[in-house]
Amino acid sequence: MLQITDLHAYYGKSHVLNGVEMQIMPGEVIALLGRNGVGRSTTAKAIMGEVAPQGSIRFRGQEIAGLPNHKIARMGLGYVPESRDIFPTMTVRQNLMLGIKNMRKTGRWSIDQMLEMFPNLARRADNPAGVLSGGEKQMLTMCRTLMGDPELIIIDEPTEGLAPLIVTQVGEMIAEIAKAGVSILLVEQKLSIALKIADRVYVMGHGEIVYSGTPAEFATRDDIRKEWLEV
Amino acid sequence: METLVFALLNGVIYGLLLFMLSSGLTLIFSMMGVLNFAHASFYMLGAYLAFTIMEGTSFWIALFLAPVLVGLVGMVVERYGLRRVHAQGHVAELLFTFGLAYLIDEVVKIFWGRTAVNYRVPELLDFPLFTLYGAQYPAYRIFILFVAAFMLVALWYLLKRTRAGLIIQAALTHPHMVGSLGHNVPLIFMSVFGVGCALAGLAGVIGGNYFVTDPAMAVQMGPIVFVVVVVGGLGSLEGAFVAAMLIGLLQTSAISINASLADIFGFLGLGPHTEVGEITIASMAPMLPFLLLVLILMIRPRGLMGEREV
Amino acid sequence: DTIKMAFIDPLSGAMASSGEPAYQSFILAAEHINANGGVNGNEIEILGLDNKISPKESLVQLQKAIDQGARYILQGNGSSVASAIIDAVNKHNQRNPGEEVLFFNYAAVTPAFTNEACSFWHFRFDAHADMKMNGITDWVAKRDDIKKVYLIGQDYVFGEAVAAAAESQLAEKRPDIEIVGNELHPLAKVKDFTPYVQKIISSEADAVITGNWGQDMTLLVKAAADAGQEIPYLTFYGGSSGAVATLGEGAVGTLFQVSELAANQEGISDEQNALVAEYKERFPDYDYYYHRAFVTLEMFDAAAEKAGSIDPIDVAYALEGLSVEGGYGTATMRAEDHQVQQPLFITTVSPDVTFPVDNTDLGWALVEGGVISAEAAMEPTTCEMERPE
Amino acid sequence: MTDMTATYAALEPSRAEKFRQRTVPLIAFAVLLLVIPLFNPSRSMVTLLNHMGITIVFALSYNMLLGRAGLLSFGHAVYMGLGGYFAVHVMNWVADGSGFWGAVPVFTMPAFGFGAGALAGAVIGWPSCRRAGTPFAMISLGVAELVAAAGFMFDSLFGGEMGISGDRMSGPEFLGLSLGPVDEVYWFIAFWTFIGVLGTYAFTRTPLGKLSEATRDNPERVEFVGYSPQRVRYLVFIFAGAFAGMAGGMSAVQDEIFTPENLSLIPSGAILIATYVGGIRYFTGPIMGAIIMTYMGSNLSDYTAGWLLYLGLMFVGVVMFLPNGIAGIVYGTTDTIRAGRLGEVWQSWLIRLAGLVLIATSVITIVEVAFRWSEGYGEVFEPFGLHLDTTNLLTWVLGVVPLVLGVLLVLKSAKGESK
Amino acid sequence: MTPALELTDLRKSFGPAKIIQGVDLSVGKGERHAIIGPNGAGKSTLFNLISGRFMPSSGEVRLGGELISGKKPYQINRMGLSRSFQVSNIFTNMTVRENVRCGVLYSMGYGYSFWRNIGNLKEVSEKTAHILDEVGLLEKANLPAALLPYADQRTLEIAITIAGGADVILLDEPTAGMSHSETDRAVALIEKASKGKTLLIVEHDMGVVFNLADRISVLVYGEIIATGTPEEIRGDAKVREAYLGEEAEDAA
Ligand SMILES: Nc1ncnc2c1ncn2[C@@H]1O[C@H](COP(=O)(O)OP(=O)(O)OP(=O)(O)O)[C@@H](O)[C@H]1O
Ligand SMILES: Nc1ncnc2c1ncn2[C@@H]1O[C@H](COP(=O)(O)OP(=O)(O)OP(=O)(O)O)[C@@H](O)[C@H]1O
Ligand SMILES: CC(C)C[C@H](N)C(=O)O
Ligand SMILES: [Mg+2]
Ligand SMILES: [Mg+2]
Repeated sequence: MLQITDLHAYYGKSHVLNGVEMQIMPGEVIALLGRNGVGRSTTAKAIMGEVAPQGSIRFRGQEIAGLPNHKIARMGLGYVPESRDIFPTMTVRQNLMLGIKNMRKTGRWSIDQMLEMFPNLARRADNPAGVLSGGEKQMLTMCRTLMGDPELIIIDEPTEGLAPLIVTQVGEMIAEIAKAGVSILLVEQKLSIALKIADRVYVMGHGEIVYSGTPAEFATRDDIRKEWLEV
Repeated sequence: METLVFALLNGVIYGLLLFMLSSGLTLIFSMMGVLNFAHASFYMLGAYLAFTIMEGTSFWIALFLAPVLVGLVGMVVERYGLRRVHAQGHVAELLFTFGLAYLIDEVVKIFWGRTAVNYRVPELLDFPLFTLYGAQYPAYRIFILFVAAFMLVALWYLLKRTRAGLIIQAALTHPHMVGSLGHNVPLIFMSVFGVGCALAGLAGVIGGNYFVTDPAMAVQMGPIVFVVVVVGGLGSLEGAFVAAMLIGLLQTSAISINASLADIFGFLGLGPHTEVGEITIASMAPMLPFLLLVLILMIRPRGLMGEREV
Repeated sequence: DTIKMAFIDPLSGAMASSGEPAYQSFILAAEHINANGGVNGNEIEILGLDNKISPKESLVQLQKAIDQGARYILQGNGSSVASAIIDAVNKHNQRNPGEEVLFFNYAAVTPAFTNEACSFWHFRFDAHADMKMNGITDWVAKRDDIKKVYLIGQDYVFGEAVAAAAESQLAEKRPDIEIVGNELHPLAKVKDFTPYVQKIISSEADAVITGNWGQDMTLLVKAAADAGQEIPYLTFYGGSSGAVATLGEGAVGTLFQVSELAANQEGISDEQNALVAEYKERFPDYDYYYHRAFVTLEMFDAAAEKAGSIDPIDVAYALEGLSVEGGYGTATMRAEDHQVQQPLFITTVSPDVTFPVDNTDLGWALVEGGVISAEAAMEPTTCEMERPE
Repeated sequence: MTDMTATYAALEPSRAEKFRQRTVPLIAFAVLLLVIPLFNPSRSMVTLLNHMGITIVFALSYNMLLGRAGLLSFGHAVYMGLGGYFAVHVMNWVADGSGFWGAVPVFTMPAFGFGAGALAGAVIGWPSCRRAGTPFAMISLGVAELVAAAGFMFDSLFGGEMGISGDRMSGPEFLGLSLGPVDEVYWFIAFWTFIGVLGTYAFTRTPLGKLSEATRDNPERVEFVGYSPQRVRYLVFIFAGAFAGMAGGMSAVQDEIFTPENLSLIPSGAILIATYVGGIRYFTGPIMGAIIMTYMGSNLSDYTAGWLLYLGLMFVGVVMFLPNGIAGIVYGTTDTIRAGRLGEVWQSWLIRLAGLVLIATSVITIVEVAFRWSEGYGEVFEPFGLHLDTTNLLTWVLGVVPLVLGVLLVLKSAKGESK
Repeated sequence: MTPALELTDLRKSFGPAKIIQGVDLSVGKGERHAIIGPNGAGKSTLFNLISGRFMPSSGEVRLGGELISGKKPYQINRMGLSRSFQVSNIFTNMTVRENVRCGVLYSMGYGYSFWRNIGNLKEVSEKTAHILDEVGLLEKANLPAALLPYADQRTLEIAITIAGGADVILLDEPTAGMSHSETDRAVALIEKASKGKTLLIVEHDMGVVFNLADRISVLVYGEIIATGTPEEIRGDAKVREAYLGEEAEDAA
C-alpha cells in the first residue's frame, strides 16, 4: 500500500531523514517507535509533502513524493499531525465538515456517527473548537481526518498530554479505526498502546529504520529497546 | 421636505456605490485576512477597462468583460505576488497591496494618460427618469440600484454556501492542515482574491461614469472603502451594507445642512464669528466618515456587525 | 548662453493635468523665442521641476532650481504654492544678494499677491480674481433675467477671494441681485456634487458663479448636467481640461468662462491661430489653454531686450510698465504692483468653432459683448512696493 | 556570588564588543556629519542632506512603532506635522520678539517640536493604543484623515491650504549661527539628527524599549510578567510622537513652512515606505531607507517621469523578496564576508547580480519607453545613443530578452544558494 | 495563618456551558498542590480565572487574603502570583536572556522606566544570569528563543514564570511533551524553584504529580471531587473511576 524507499529530508542544512525504508500493507497497523527527535514526525510530514522529500514514496503503486499535499490527501491518505491543528474559530461540527473532501460522496463515517461515538465532542458540537481541552482537540483532529475517508491514516503522537483515562479511550478508538479496515501508521511513544494495537513495529534511530518486526518479536528484543527507546 | 428627499435619494445611491466597492474588500478580508489596500485601484482599473471596451464595443459587453478582466488581474496578483508574501504575515501582505496600489496607479497613467477619460453613461440609460422638485433624476442611478441589489444577493449566496467559506477561513491559519485534508488551498485563495477584485472592477464599471474616471479616483476612494469595511465590521457583508448606507446618508445629508456649528452650539456660547463657530456642517461632510471610524473603533472595535475584532 | 527658467508645478500625481499643459505651453513658447534668435542671443531652457502640488516640496525644488543656475521661476498652479514661493524668493533674495531670482506667476490669482503681499520679485501674468470677477459681474449686470446668484467655490485662499469679489462687486453693480448661496467646499475632496447642485436648485438661483478648477470644476458641472440644470455657470476655469468633454452638448450656452483667451474669434492674426493649431498637433492630449505662458515669455524677451541684460534686477525694472502685443490684445505690466493688465473675454461653449477642445466638436466662442477691455478689467492696488537700490 | 558575577559578565557582550558595536558607529556617524561640509557640497546638496537628516529622525521615530513595538501606523506624519506646526508658531512668536519668546534661539525649535509631538502622542495615543494590530492601523488612518481635515479647517492654527510660514533668521543667534544660508542650517540639522539618532537608539536600550519588543512578540505574556501592554504601547507611542515632532521642528527651521498636507496620509505613507524599505528589523534600517527614499523622492523625478513607478516597483520588490529590507542585504553581505564565506558564495552572488542588472535593464527600458509613449512630447528614450521608440524592434528585444534571462539567472542563483 | 491562595465558590460559564461549577480550594503557604483531572475538566480554565486572564462568573479568589478576582493579569502578577502556560508562551523573537529579563524587570522595580540603560542594570543582569543558570539555559542565553528545541522552550516558559520571584507559582502541564529524562530534569528544577514558595501545578504525568505534590485535588467537570495527600488520592475509588483508570495500577 505504502512503499517508502531511500527517503531523505532536510531542515535547512540539517539532514533529518537518512534513507528511511518502510512499507505498509493494506489493512495493517504499523507503529513507528523511537526516541524524541529521531525524525518520526518528519517521516510523517515527508509522506504528506509538508517537508520536501527526496527519494521515493509510492502509495498504491503511484509515486507521491513531490506532490502538493491536497493531491496526496485526495489519493486516500489521512494525516493527524502532532500539533493537532484544529480550526479554533470554527465549531466542532464545522471542523468535522471540513474533513470531508467531497460533499457528494458519503464515506464510511458521517458527522452524526462521529458525534455519537464521542459524546465528549457531541457536547461541544456547536462550540468553537478553540475552547476544547487538549484531549478533546486530539479526538476532534482524528475524527476530522476520518471524515475524509482515508485508506491509510498517519497519526502522530495521539496520546501526548492526555489524561490516563483518555489515553485508553484514544487507544480504543484507534483499534476501532483499524477494525474498519483502514491502514494505520501510528507514531507513538507509549509502548503499552503501540504494542497492543500494532501488527508490526518499526523502530527509528537517527533518521533511519533500525528495527522492524511484529510486536511479539519486538517484546523479546530487549537490546533494541535499551539502545533505541529508553532514555 | 425637499432637502430630506434629495438627501435620502442621493445618500442611498452613494451608499450603494460604496457598498459595491467595499463588498469585494469584505470578501477578501473575511476569507483571506488580507486588507487589500489596492482595492480601490482595482476599482479604477475596472472603470478604465470598461471605458476602453466600451469604445470598441458596447457598455453591456464592458459591464461583463471588464470585471472578468480585473478578476484575472487579481488572480495573477495573488498567484505571483501575494502568495509569496503570505508567509511573512499580514503586515507584509498589507504593505504589498499598498505598493501595488502605487503600481496600478502609475500603469493606468501610462496607458490612459494623467487626465480624465471620457467614460460616459451608455445612451440607453442616459435619460432623466423622473423629475422631482424641479430636478431631474437620471435613470442610471436606478440602474446602479439594481446592480447593487444583484450583487448583494449574489454575494450573500456565495458567503452562505458555507463550506467554501469555511475552508478558506481555516486555510488562513492552517494552510498545511487544510491541504492535508484534501483541499486545494492555493486555488481557493486565488479564486477568492480574483472574485473580490472582480467585484471592485464591477463597481468601477458602474461608478466610473457616475463619477469621473481619472487616475486620482483610486486614491480618493481608497480610505473611504476602509471606513465602510471597518465600521461595518470586518468580514461582515451585512455590516458593510449598513455602514455603506450610513456613510452615504451621513455625507450627503451633512452637505445639505446649511447650519454652522455656531447655530447648533450657540447655546453653549459659541459665537457665529469665531473660527469654530463659522464651520458649517456641510464643510465637515468629508471628515464625518473618519470621525465615525475612530469612534466606532474606540467604542466597538468589532464594528457594527462584525463577529470578531478587527 | 542659456537662460534657465525653472517651471515648478505638478508634473505627476493627481494635479498633473493642470501642470502638464502649462509646462508644454512654456516649452513651445521657448522654442519659438529660441527659433527667433533667443533672448538677447541667449536660448531659453525650461527646467521642469515637479512639486507634487505641495508648497513645501516646491521650496525644495526652488532651492534646486536656483542651484542649477535658474534665476527665473515659473509657477501658477495653486495660490498656496505661489504664496510659499513668493515668501521663499523674498527670503532668498534678501539672504543672497547678487543672486536674485524673479518669480513669474502665470496662474495663481489670489489678489493679495499684487496688493498687500506684493513683492518686487513677483510678477503676475494672469488677471487676478477681482479682475476676472469684473468681467463676470459686468456681464451679469447686463442680464436683467438674473435675479438670484449662487456662489460656490473651493475652500482656500483663492476660493475665498473669488467669493469675496463676487459679493462686493455684485452689491455694487446690481444691488437688486440676491446672493442665495455662498458655499465653500473642501478642495479636491468632493466626489459627487449632486447634493450641492440640489441645494442650488432648491435656492432657485438664476446663475452660478464659481472659481472651481480641476476636478472640482468637472464634477460640479457634471452633477448640474445630470440634474438637468440649465442655468448659466459663470466660471474662471470652465476650460479646465475635461469639463467640456464631461458635459458634451449640455455645455452649450450654460458653461461660461472668463479668461484672457478667446481662440475662436474674428480678427485674430494667422500667426496666433497657427500657434493654437501647432499646440494641438504637438500635444494632442491637451488644448491651447495657457495663452499667458506665451505672453509671459514674450514680455520677458521684450524686457531683456529693453534692458539689454538678462540679469533679474535689470529685467524686473524693464518689465515695469512694459507692453507687448499679445495674440488677443495688448498686455501691459503695471509698475505699481507687477500685475499684468490685458483684455479679458467671456466665452461659452459652442459647436460652431474652429478650435474645438477636449477632442470633441465643441469649443469656446466669444459671447456677445464678451470683450472686457483692459481698462474695464482694471482694479486699483494697495501695493506699496519696496524696490532694491 | 563572585563566580556568579563572572558568568553574568560572560553572558553580556564584553566592554570592547560594546564599544565596537555601539560607540564606534555613533562616533563614526558624528565624524561623518562633521566632515561632510569639507567636501563643499552645493546648496541643493546641502538642502538634500538636511532633508535626509529630518527624514532619518522621522523614520527612526516611526520604527519605534513599526519595527520595535509592532504597531503599524498610517498616520505618523500627524505627529511630525503637529510638532512642526508648533515650532513654526514658536518661530513666529520669536520673530515678534517680545518677552520670553524674544530670547529663544531658533536653534532650539526641535525641542519644542519634541514637546508638541509628545503631547499630541499622549492625547491621540490614549484612544488608539488600547489595541494593536489592525484596529490600531485603522484608527491611525482615521486619525490622520481627521487631523488633516481639521488642518484645512482651522486657518488660524494651520493656515489653511497655504500653511504657515516662519522666518528662521529671527531671534537671538546661537553658537554664532544666523541660520540664514543653508550651510549654516546644515549644522543645525546635523546636531539634531545626531541627537535624534542617539535618542532613539538609547530608547531601544531602556527597559521600556525592550518591553515594547516583548509586547510586539507576545502581548499576552507581557501581562503575566507584570506589565500592561496597553501602557507599554501608549508610552512608546508618546515617544515616537515626540521624536517625530522633533523631526517636525527640524523641518520647520529648514523649510520655514508647514502645511496641512504635512499631516495627511501621503507623508505618512512615504515614511512607512522609507522605513520598511530600509529594514524594520535593524536599528540602522530606517536610516538607510530615509537616505535612499529622500534621494529618490527629490532627485529621481528630475531624471524620469516614471519615478513613482520605480518607487512602487522598488517597494513591492522589497516587500516580496527582501523582508529585511536594504539593511538586511547590507548586514547579510558583511556577515558573509566577515565569516569568510565570500569564497563559497561569490559565484552565486555574481550570477544574481548579473541577473538583477539584466532585469533592471528591461524594466528601465519598458518604463522609459512607455512613459515617453504615453506622454506625447514626441520625446524618445535614447540611452547610449540608441533610438528606442515603440516601433523599433530593438526596444522590444531589450524589454523582454534581458528580463527573461535575468529571471532565469536569479532563479538559478537562488537554487544554488539553497543547496 | 491565611492561606496563600484561596478560592471560594468559584464559577465560570461560557455562554450556557458551565465549565467551573463552584470550586473551593485553599492552598497553604509553602504548599505544593497539584490539580489533576481528565481532559476538559477545567484545569486550565481554573488557572485562567486565578491569574486574571478570565473574569469569574461568580465567586472569589484571594491571594494572601487579598481579593484578586476582577483584577488585571498584570496587577495580579505584581501582587506576587505568576503562571506558566500549557502551550509555550514566550517571546519568540527575543533571545533567551531577554526573555528571562522581561520576567525579572518588574520585580526589580524598573516599571516602565525609559531613563535607564538596561545594560547598566547590574542587579537585573545578575538575577537574569542566576535564573538562566538555575534552569540550565545559560549556554543558550544568546540564542533567539524561537530556535530552542521544544523541551528548552518549555524550560524557558518555567524560567520566565519564576523570574519575577513570585510567591505563588502556577504551572500548567510544565512537562507536557517532554521525554523521561527531560521530565526528570524539569521536576528537579520545579522542586528547587518552588522551595519556600507556594506551588499550584496541573499535570497528567502521575509520576510527576505523586513525586512533587504535598496535596492533590482532583477536578472533574468543573468540580473538585477529592482533595488529599497523594496516598489518599491514589486510594480514592471515585478518583480511580473518573480519572486514573487502569494506569493507576501501574503507578501504584
Ligand atoms: N521545523 C524544523 N526546523 C529545524 N529542525 C527541525 C524542525 N522540526 C524538527 N526539527 C528537527 O528535526 C529532528 C527530527 O524531528 P521530528 O519532529 O521528526 O522528531 P520526532 O522523532 O517526531 O520527535 P518528537 O518526539 O519530538 O516528536 C529533531 O532533531 C528536530 O529538532
Ligand atoms: N472560552 C471558552 N469558551 C467556551 N468553552 C471553553 C472556553 N475555554 C474553555 N472552554 C471549555 O472548558 C472546558 C475546560 O477546558 P480546559 O482547557 O480548562 O481543560 P483542561 O482541564 O485544562 O484540559 P486539558 O488537560 O486537556 O488541558 C473544555 O471543555 C473547554 O472546551
Ligand atoms: C491653476 C489655477 C487654477 C490656480 C488658481 N487660480 C489659484 O490661484 O489657486
Ligand atoms: Mg514527533
Ligand atoms: Mg489544560
